[in-house]
This record gives sequence, structure tokens and C-alpha cells, in this order.
Amino acid sequence: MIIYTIKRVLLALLIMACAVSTMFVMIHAVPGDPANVMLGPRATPEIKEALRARLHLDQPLSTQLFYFFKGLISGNFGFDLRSNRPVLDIVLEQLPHTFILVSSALIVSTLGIPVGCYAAINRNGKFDRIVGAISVSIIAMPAIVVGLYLLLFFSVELRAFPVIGAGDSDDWLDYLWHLTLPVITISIAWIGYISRLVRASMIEVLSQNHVLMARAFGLPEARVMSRYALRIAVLPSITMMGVSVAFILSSTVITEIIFARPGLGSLLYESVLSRNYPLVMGTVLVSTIFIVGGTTIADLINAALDPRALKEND
Amino acid sequence: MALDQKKEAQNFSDGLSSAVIYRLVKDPMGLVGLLIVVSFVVIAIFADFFAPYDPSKLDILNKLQGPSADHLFGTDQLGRDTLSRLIHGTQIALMVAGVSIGLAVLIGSILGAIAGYGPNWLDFVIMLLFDMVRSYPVIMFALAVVVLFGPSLLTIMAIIVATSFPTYGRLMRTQTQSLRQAEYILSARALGLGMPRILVRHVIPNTIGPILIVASMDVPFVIALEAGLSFLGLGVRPPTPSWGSILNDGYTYIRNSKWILISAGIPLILVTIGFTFLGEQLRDIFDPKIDRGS
Amino acid sequence: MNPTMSPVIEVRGLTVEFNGVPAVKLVDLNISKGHIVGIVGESGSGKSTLASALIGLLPDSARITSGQIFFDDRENTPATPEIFSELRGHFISMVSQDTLSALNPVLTIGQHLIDIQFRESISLEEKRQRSIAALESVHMPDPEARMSMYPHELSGGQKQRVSIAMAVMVKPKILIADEPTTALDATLEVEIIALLKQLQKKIGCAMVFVTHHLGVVASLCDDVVVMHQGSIQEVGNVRDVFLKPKNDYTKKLLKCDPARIEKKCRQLPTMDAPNQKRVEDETAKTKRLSGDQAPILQIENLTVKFPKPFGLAALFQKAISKDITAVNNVSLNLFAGETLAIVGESGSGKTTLIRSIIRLVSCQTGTISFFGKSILDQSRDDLESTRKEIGYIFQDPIGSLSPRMTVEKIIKEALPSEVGNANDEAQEVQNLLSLVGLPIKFSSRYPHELSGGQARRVCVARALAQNPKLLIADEPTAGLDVSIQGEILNLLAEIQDKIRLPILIVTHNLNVVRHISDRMVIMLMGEVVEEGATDDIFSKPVHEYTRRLLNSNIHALPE
Amino acid sequence: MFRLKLNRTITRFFRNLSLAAIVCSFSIIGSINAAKSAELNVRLGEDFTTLDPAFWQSGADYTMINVLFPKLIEFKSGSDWEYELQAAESIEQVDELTIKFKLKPGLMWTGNYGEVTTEDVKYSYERYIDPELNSPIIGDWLSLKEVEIVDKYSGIIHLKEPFAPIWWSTLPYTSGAIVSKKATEKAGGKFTTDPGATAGAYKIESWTPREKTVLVPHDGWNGPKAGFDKITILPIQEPKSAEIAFEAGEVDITEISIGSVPNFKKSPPTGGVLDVRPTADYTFLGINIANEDLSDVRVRQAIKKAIDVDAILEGAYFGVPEKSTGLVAPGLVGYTGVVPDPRDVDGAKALLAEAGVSSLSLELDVLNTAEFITAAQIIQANLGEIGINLQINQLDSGAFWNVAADRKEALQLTLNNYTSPPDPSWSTQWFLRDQKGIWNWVWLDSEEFDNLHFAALKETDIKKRETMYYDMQRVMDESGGFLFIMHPPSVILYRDNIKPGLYPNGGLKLSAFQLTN
Repeated sequence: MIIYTIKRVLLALLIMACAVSTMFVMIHAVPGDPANVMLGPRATPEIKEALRARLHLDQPLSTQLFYFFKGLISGNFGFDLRSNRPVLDIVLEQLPHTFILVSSALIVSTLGIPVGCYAAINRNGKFDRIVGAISVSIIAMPAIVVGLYLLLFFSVELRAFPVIGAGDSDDWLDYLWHLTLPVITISIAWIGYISRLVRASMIEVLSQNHVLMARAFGLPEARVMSRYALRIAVLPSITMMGVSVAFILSSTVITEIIFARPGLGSLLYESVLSRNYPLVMGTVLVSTIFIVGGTTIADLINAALDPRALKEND
Repeated sequence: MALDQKKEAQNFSDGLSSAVIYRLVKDPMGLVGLLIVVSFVVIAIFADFFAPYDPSKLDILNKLQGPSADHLFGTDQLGRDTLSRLIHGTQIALMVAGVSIGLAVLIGSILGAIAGYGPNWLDFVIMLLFDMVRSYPVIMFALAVVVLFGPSLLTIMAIIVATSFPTYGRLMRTQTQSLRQAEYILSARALGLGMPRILVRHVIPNTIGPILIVASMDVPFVIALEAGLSFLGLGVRPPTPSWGSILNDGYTYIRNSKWILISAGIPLILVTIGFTFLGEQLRDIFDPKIDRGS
Repeated sequence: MNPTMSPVIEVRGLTVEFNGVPAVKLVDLNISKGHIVGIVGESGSGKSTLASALIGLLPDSARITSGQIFFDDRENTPATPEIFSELRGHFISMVSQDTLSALNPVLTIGQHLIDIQFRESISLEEKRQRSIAALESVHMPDPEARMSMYPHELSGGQKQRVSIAMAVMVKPKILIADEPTTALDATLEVEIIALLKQLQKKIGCAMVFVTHHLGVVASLCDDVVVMHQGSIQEVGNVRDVFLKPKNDYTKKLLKCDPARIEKKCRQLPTMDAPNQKRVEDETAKTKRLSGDQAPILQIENLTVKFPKPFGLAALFQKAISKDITAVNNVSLNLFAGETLAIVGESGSGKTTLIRSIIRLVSCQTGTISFFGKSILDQSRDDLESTRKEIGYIFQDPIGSLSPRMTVEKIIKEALPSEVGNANDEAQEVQNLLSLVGLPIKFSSRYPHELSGGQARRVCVARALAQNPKLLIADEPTAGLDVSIQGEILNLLAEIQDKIRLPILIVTHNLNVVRHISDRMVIMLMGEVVEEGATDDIFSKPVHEYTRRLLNSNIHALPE
Repeated sequence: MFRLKLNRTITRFFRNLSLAAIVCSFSIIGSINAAKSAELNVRLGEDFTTLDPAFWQSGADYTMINVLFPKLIEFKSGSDWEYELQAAESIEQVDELTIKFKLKPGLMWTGNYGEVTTEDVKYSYERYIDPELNSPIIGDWLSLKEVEIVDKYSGIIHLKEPFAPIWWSTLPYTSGAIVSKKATEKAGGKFTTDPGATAGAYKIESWTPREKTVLVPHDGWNGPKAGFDKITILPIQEPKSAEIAFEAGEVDITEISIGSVPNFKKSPPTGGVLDVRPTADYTFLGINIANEDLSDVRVRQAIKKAIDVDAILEGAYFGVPEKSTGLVAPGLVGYTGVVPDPRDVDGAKALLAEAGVSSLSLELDVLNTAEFITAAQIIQANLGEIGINLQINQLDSGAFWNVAADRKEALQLTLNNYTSPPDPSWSTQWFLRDQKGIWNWVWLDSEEFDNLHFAALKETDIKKRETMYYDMQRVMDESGGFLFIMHPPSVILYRDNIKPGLYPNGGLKLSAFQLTN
């Protein structure tokens, strides 16, 4: 397990390095001179040149990349072109909002587990059919439509929920109130998805021999379900949730913009549009850590829950 | 010979599709999905016929109208008929989805097959590529690419291809790896058949099913992505009607008229339900595990 | 059966249907205390369904349309689902057919054993001690360490021992064992059966043993129930039934078992022709075997290793500390007209060996020559034409047929290119199908629409379509009922007689080997330990392993 | 705000070239609280990025700097561009090169940085011309020679050459802001988000980046009493969100989009006041003279004739603004008042035919905001009628502000909005020859125009100056490179229980906000 963990983390680091380098090269190929971003067009060419030199923008891309990674190793993510604050500070300020949003959404998504479970146990029953139709319908419901509809009905029409911001961080009730609609926006599809996934794997597991054997020993049905079936049936969902951090972050960008929430998504959007390269790279790096971390953690949880995974992947 | 091949292809598709369609239609969910998808395709093809107005005809005097007999879904800020724009938007949505998923399937399958069949190091490199692409949030990647190449339909399709081919690649790799050990592939080799023939006759027909299912489930995601980018103003060029840009109009004029926003969401929801229902049902039909259970 | 003994379980007029098709028809059955009852029958006879019904665990798609089941401690009350779930796990328990999947992969062995003692109100530590004792009782090595292991860390035999330990630990009155040894090697099978018998005696339970293996029934059971197409054909004491069968079906079934045929037969009995037992006369044999002295296939010093991964990829791949040698320095010859059998347990390298002949597996050292030409040096094109000359029958009959092609297309694909136009091809396919005894209508079927036996025939037809100069068959009769097994083997022999086809057959079924092979090779852990004429080896085995192997061949007759 | 045009970074949802992006008022709940503790929630289009007056970029920076740092003189709130004394007790222009001033005593820095003195003024202004500082807005003080310290409170500003805009775009503007010498030197000569010491009407109590900034009155302030006990500034990009937030009572004053005006007029939110302010900003279609396809002036004039400006105003701006008469907005020196001819499709076709152009495909680069895209689509339809096929390139702000630098002469049509302070010289400078490809995206190349611009800078006679600007606008019109559409008003929505401090163009003067009774 330890060796597996080390290997998995090494691989994750490699993926991250590749992903970040690619994004670095791509973002630096985008037209738009950061010197203009910082200084405006009235700055003299000399001033711009000096700035470019300071940011290594006059160097070849490979050298810039080298400086970038060199900075990373020493904990220097660069400086925001506009406020000149350390990128790390800015990203860390925004991180909690996105982290809370994403993790709340993931937690809410787990509502799909009991639903899927119940549907699987009563397979082809009334509940299963109704829940099935509903959950399949909401599976791929685009966050953008859900978000806008929620905004329209609950905020604009009913005025029941706030429209903007993340609320007061010190007042958890207020924070929660602000969190509600964004979390629903992101998680509604996932509740459906997870319930389908759990249902499918539950049905498969329930038909397996070892569940039959557990019943053959007269184990109480509740125990068979929880200990013997569900534990295996949630594995694909865990993997899926890990893999989907990328997807959820995508919905987060849209959601944060619609609900005017602070967070990585809106930060990224703003900084890409303003060609604020260091900030873009910082955000990319953090979201990549998020995503690769999510996949890695899901794999590790999987390995912990399912000893077979170790053997297969080791 | 050519005739023979054609007949063979026909037999293959007959054997496959007639049974599939029967089983699809038998289930209400599958039927609904199929009906929705077919009607969207029909609407897209005959958009000019269905749309009551020219989608880019301005009528500024009648802008931002609510639903009426003249304009079922009302009009937008330029007085264009929202229903007509949505109908024409279907073309964009389905074209983007069709072309880009098609390309993604093609590229992904080739890479996945190489990874599955090739030497270990190549497999590793390709998997690294897949993992790398997967480690970006799609929207983020899209933002970077759009600002790099400028917003256009082509850029959007390129983004979708670039972000979704790993899904198919991974699937193809798994399939190839399990096929590599499958006895019927071994037996084809034992028969002394050449590689191209094995690929065409044995490998592809047996991998295409799962990939088609995933592709069909992917359509709503792709359409939503296009809508999302258009919503952020990074999508298709105006006045091309896209569901996303109509949503954006709806959001911009949410105080003036909520009807644009409401009606732009409807086709997105419907198409999502259609393809998801269809995909789920296809999976039920193709997945041998579920097959065995019933 | 002793009528004075009260039955622990009594089945009255039981009918079970799957989607309206009856699998068990109006079965009446009494099982007496302490008796071992064998239920035998071919696949599809309903024996497993009956066993599942006895413990109340029929699959969801099954429905009991009539009949009742009574247990002796619930006299006169037919079993309901509630009664079943109450009785399961202490009055009645079960050993499953599929050893590989009977244990939950995410729970340790200890958790399994402790869980099933949920009815006992004793401390956890006590439950643990009992579990360890149970593992000891099934001769599990180092039971304490095994407690914290996961199922995938155990071998197949060990898993089955755990299953048995679980079944026996609850001290049931009835133990149901559904084909508990089919997935195991012959030597293990003997051990497990002996173990079951010993434990059954110890706890004094009744046992229902479902199997298709007549020999197992003969050596283990007191009573036997013969089933065919859902109905009981004959019930009685094993000796009575086996020695003086009354029922026609039982008679035929017994006649078809190659283990019960003392003399070496060239043609084995089948259900359609239960009385045929053609022994090959010496002239025919000489004619078949005499001829060119040069071997058609010659393998010398062949070694196959599976290398460990290297380079960057190795870091993230399965950690293998060293190369695995699957085949080690094997040499053998195959002459025209003869059948050479390769015998060994699973993992002994026999499949790897024959796959390396047509280079499906690449080998490290050694030579393989086929009609004097070295196969290993051949170019891709030459290799493809060599492969066309060698018929190869894979172990999994359905799995080796491309799932999206019809039988006709599958066979056509194997026809040599010179056959010509489409009409000729179609004709040829028909000829081949009738040769392997399949009706023409099968030509339009897909593999998943075939039964195991039918698929096996298609495989043979495909191999024959190649006009092979050599036939390699990997376990051609594994998983087949004895009747079909006979048909397939007869077919191969017939063809061999006609064209002096050399056949290389891989199997672990010694009864088959005894009848069909001229010479045999015994493999153990990748090496050949003994080689010689079949008759000689059966009469005078030299190697210690060969002797053990031959001893494990369960005798067909009750003692 | 004038400099917002220089800022290429503002996001698309925000009407990025207008200062008036900043507004506020009382929430419904807030208004109840206000009786007790007077709180104000202000929406800005974005969070501030730097507070250093020598490096400011966005409208948010501008608003913050104005409220945090004192200036000798400051613009009055109201509808006319007039300045009043702020930190200065008196100020006078002795001659073209000399300005004398005297500070009010008793204005204290926050922290322990003491009183605001002439030393601070000298430091604040002279640092601009220090080449080490590399201030991008060095231009505001380029004419400065030195600031002479007379005593603790009095000083003299010496200029190298005459500079008329000093009273308009330097002293009352951010460049006139006074920073603490000690605090700034302590920070290393410049700062970003932590100024060390401020001396405005309010001071920063807390700042949560991208979420909110809380201001409280500064005790050491010697000007008019602060109107609120607490001002919370909320950065909300999307004007639509801001409008909804206003209705929900979450903000008390916000700028709204022009498109929302009719609705708010029809059904004004309870307790909301709508204030539409004219600005000197100008929205225009630029037609690149240097482009090959557009080199014939008749083609350019045809395009101008073909476009239905009224339809654009109605479609994209809901009929709120008036049609523009030219570069110079109403109320400014040089405003012509001559309404251009209405749309003339036939005339346009005739001109095209005369130029021998039968079919033409052009590209229009436009910022991807709703209004611009709507306007672009009307232009597209209009030009389609005279046989010109127009492709709209909608660009994000980052790409749009670089489009001239990237495409040079290949640039064809652009739809643009430039901000402007109340002096036309600010606007004419962008169309000089040396601005070609920088801000002169029309590639206007007129010696006459250049000469007039420089002459007008020095001209003090209003009448003569007016004629010069008439002439400059004539040159622009004749070039066929400009179609002026409108001068976008800024629209501000605030609660009726506050008296907002607004600059004439709608910009927020936070220090002047008061509660009404």
C-alpha cells in the first residue's frame, strides 16, 4: 500500500508537471502583452522593456518555463501583474470559497447513494421507475441552465435567495444561505448520476455469488446490503467523483460567474481575460492539483476499500 | 466482391440495429429518448421549414416581447423571433456535437488502440497525455484556447475534440487490452489472418458498441459546453443563433423579459434528456452484464 | 433410502419456472438425517436449481409454481421465505459452485467467518477463536495469518476450504454443496472431497452434493438422484443405481462415462449410441501410425519466459521481481497420425507451450520446426501461412468465436483462399457443419446463441475448414457433459483415421487421455516430468507426480 | 476615469471604459440599520488592484484613491465639472509655470505618521518624474520641474513648460493625490494594496480581496464630516447581478446597464432613484483608412451612410442616449450640435457603385459585451442591405485592446468606446499621427488635425479654441473613418434615503455621500 501510494503520488506529480507546462506554453502564446496589462499604452517603450525583462518575457519560452518551475520549487508562484501581490496569496484567498463549494456539492451528491441503493433493491418497482426517470433526466442537466433557472426563479422572482457573493464568512448561516443555490446548481446532476451509478453497480453486486453466499448463511438483509453489497457498489461512484473534479470545476466557473461568487473559477475567468499570466498559471496549478489530487485520492480510497485494486494496479 | 462487401455490411447492421431498435422502442424511456433525439435531428435538418421567421431578421420595434400568437417564445432585444432562433440553434448544437464527438471518437480510438496494443512505454506516454488533458477543467482549457485562436465554431469544436478524446481513448485502450487476450482474437490470429483483417472484422465491430454508448451520453455534455462558452461570449459568431448565446441574451435582459432565458433553457433540457435516456437504454441493451441478469 | 429414518428435508411436487419455462418439474425428494445424497445430471437438468430451491435462494427470475418444502424442525409447515432466512446459516448451509466469487472481495477471511456467527451471543474474541478452529478443521495452513487476508490473496483451493469452513462451522443439519470441485484441479478435487466427507461425518449432517461427475458420486455419496430435463429419473442407493440402473436415461448416462469403460476405445459411447465401444484393431493402428519417420512437429529445448516490465513504465506497472518461466526447456515430437496428449494441472504451462507453437506467445530459446521448417524464424507472411496449416481449437469454445459474426462467416474465414467463389464456400461450410453434426440452420446463428457443445463443434469445424496438417486442441472437452464429450472425441478420431492427422491435445482429464491418446507428456511447473506411450504410463508410472496424478483419478464405481 | 481607456484588463461584463462603474446606497435592511448606525453598501464593478496613485488602473482604484488620499483640489460632486479646495486652504496660478498653494493644518495621516505637510506634497508629485519609479502615468507630471517647500504648510509648484490640463487632469485627478512620504518610503517608494498611511475622509477597516472592502470614517480628517459610519464596497462584475442585488436590498447604489433603464423607468424598484448622467465618452464605429479594402473614401462614406444609428440606439441602448453629433459631447467646448444626416441606403449604394465596388466582405472587431454585440448585429444587417458582407469578431477585452497592435493595417472596422474627461483635447490626442495603431485605430493621418490639436492645447481664448475643435471634427468627418454613434450616459441607481456624491459623469465620490433625512 505504501509503495502503491508513493507510485501513485509520483505519477500524479508527473501529470501535473506536464499539464502545467502545456498550459504555460499555451497561455504564453496567447496574443496580448502583459506589459500593456500592467502599464497601459502611455508607458514609454523603455518602461515596458524593463518590465518584460523583469518578468523574463524577453526570454525564449523554454527559459520562461524554467524560471516558472524554479520559482515554484522555492514557493514563489509569481506576482499578480496588476496588484503586484504574490499569486499564492491571491489564490489561497479564493481557494476556500471554491473548496467549500466543490466539497459541499460532492457531499450533497452522495444523496444519490441511498436513492440508488433503494432503487436497486426494489429493482423495477414503482420507486425505481420514478426515481430512474427523474435521475436520468437530471443527470446531464447543464449547470448553466440549472443555475440560470434557479437564479431566475429563486432570486429574481421569489427573492428567496441572495444573488451575489459568498456571504459573510464569519456568519455561517449567511454563508450557507449564499451557498445554497450554487451547490444545488452543481450537485443536482450529480445526485442523479451517482444514484444511477450506485443502482447499476448495486444490481450487479447483488447478483454476485458472494452476496448469495452471505444470504445462504442467513445474515440479516440489512447487513448483507451495507456490509457486503454497498461497500462494493459505491466503489465506482468514488472513482467517478474523483475523476469528475475536473468536470465539477468546470461547472464551478459558470456557477461562480452566474452567482457572482468569489472563487478560483471566477478568478481564472477574470485573469485569463486580462492576460494576467502569473495569476492564470497560479489558478491552473491549483486547479490541476485539485483535479489530479482528486483522482489520486479516489484511487487511494479505492485501494483502501477494495484490496483487489492494489493487486491490479500495483 | 464489392457487392458482396456491401451485402455483408448490410447484414451486419441489420442484425445489430433491428434488434436494438426493437428493444429500444419496447422500453418507454428508450422510446422517449429516441423520439426526442429523432425530432431534434429532424428539426435541425428542416430548420428552415419549421422556423416561423428568419432567425436573423431584425424587428427592433417589436423587441423583447413576451410569448404571443405571433411569437410563441417571444422576441429578443433585436426583435428576432426566439423560437426561430432556437430552431436554427438546433443545427449548431447538433453539428458541433456530431462533428466534434465524431472526431474525438476517431482520434481517441486510434490513440487508445495504439496504447492498448503498443509497447509499454508508448502506452505510458499516451496514458500520460490522456491524464494530462483530463487534469484541466474543460472550461479552463476552453478559455485559454478561445483567447488564443479567437472565438468561432471551429475553435469550439477543436476544444471539444481536444478535451473529450481521452475518454474514448481510455475506453478503447481498455477494450483493446481485454481484446488482446480474448480467445476469438487469438483464434483469428491462429487462423493466420492478417492484422488489417483482424482489426476490421474482429476488433472494431466488438469495440464500437461501448464507444457509441459513451458518445451518445456525451452529446448533452458537449452541447452544454458549447452553450457555456457561448454564454461567456466566447462561442459562435453573431448572428449565428446558438442556444448559449440566446441564454446569454436571456441573462442580459433578465429584467426586461424572462422569456428568452426560460425558452433558451428548454431545448437544452430536452436534448439532454433525450440523449441521456437513449444512452442509458443503449447501455442496458449492450451491456452483457445487465443482459445476463434479465 | 431407509424409510424409517425421518427426513430432514422433504420436497413435495416442486416445480420451478424461469420465465414460464420449467427448470424443475414436480420433484418429490426426501433427504434423511446424516445421509449424503448426490444429485447428478447433465447441464440443464435442473440439479442446481433444485439445490438453490432447497436453501430458498432461487434467482429473482425464477418462480415456484407448485410444491412445498418441509424441514424436520418445522414439521407440517411448508417453508416460507421467513422460515428460510431463519434456517439459513445454522440449520442449513451451503458450499458454492463458484469458488472464485463465493467470498466477498473487500472483506477479510476473518470477517467472513466472524460475520456468520452473528446469531451467537459470544464475545468477538471467542468468535475469532472459533473461526481459527474452523480454518484448522479444513486443514488451512497458518489459519491465524489467513484470518486477516483478503480472498484474492488465497489460491482457489484455499478459498474453497474457507467456504467449507464457513459452511461447516455453523454446524448445519443439512449442507448443500453445489459442484464444489468443478473449478479445481484433479488432485485438489480428491482432497476437498475427502475433507467434505470427513467433516460431514464429524458433525453428522445430511449433505446434498450436486455434480455432473459420476465418479465423485460413486466415491462420496450414500444415495443418488439422477435428474434429466427437470425431472427425477431415478433415486436410490448409489450401489443399486450404479450397478443395476433401472431407468433408461440412467443406463445411458452411466454407459457414456469414459471412466467406466475399462478397455481403451477408439470410439466412445454417446447418448444416441450408448452401446458403441469400438476398440481399434492393431492393423488399423499400425496403418495409422506407420509412415514417415520424420516428426511433423518437432520442439526442442523450448523455454518461454514472461519478462518483467522495464524502463519508465516499470515504475508504474505491476511489480514483478523476476521473470516468470512458464515453459522450461521442453522438447517433444509429434508424428503423422498420432495423438499426443499433454497432461498437467492448471499453471503447469501446457497452454503456454501450445500457444508458442504458433507464436501467439513468443519464446526465449529453443526451436520449433513444422515439416522441417523452423517456425520461430519465419517472417510475418510466412508465419501467417504456417498458421493456416495448423488447426487450433481454443479452450473456451464460445469465447473463441467472434461474437458479432455468424457461424457461417466464422467458418468461411478459415477456408483456404483457393476454395473459390461464394457458392463453393457456402457448400463447403454446409459440408463442414454436417461433418461436425450440426444442422445447416446453425450457419446463421451468432456464437452467443450456441450451447457450449455446439460452439465446440463449430470450433472443430473451423479448425477442419483450414485443411490442417496439424491439429492442436486445448482442453477440447472441458466443461462438457460426458455425452457431448464422447461425440467430440469420436469426431476427432474419425478424422484422424481418414487423413492421418496428427493431433496435439492438452487436457487434465485423465479418463479422456486414456482412451484417445497414443502417447502422453506430463508437465509440472513448466517442465516435462514424464513422457511415453499412454498405456505404459497408466500401468507403470515412473515419476512421483505422475503417480499422484493417476491416484487422484476418482474411480467410477462405488466401493 | 479618463484613464480607464488605458486599462486593457477590465472584464467584459463591466462597461469597461466608463468610470461611472461605481455606485451605492442602502439596502432595505441596511436602511433600517442606517437610522442607528448609517451604513452604506456600494457596488463597484471589480475589486481594486492598487492604491498607489502613480500606478492606478481601474475604476475601482480610482474611487478608492479619491476617498483615501487628500488632494489639493478635488472635483465637486454635481453636474458640472468644477473643482473645490480640499487639502489646500488656498491655491493660485501665479504664472504659466508657477502654482502657489497652502495646506489646511490639522489633516492627519492614519497610524503614527503625523500631519500632512508640504514635504508629503513634494514627495507625492516629484516621485512621478523619478525615472526609478517607472510610473506609467508619468505624463501627468511630465511638465513638473520641482515642488518648492516654503514652510510646513506652504509650497510652490514649478513647471518646466506651460501645461493647461494641470487643473483638469492632474491636480484634481488621481495624480494630484497626496501620499505619506514616510509611509511610502518605508514601503520602498511604492505600494500596491497597503498604503501604510492614508488621510482621506474614510480609511480602510478591512479588505477581503474580491469580496468586500469596509471603510470607516477617519478621525484625522479635517474636511466635511463623513456621512456614514461604515461603507461596504462590494465588487460585482456583472451589472445584471448588481441590479438584482439592488432589488434584493444587498447594495444601495450601483451603476446599471443602459438596457435596464426602460424597465426601471416603467417599474422603479421601491425606494430606488434612477440618475442618468451624460458623459463625454464617445462610442463610434472606426473605419480603418489604411486598410486596402477601405482605402477609397467613397466606400467609407457609403458604410457611414448605410448604418442606421437610430436603430442601434434603439436596439442596443433602448433609446436612452441621443444620437452623437461628433467627437465632442454636448456641453463641452467644440460641441457642434449639427445632427448628421439620417440613414441613406440608396446614397450608400450609389457611392459604392461609383467606387466600383460590387461585393465586399469586411470584418468588424468588437468587444463581447451585450450592447456591442447587439449594435454589431444591427450594423451587420444594415451593411448587408448595400451588399457588404460583414463578419463580426467578438473578442474578449484582453484580445480586443490588442487588436490594433496585432492586426495593424489589416484591421477593418471596430466598434469602440473611449472615455473622456470634460476637455476635448483629451479625446483629440488619440487620433494624432503618432497614435496610429496605438489608439488611432482609424489610422487618421492629417497634418492639419495634428497642428490644430497642439494649437488648441495652448489656446486660452474659448471662441478660437471652439473653432479649432470644429475644424478637427470636420477633418474627422471628411476622412470617412468615424461614425459617431452616441455619448453613453452612465446610469446610476440608488436608494432614495441617500444623497450620493457623484462626479458629473456619474463617478462615485464616496467622501461626499450623505444620508437624507
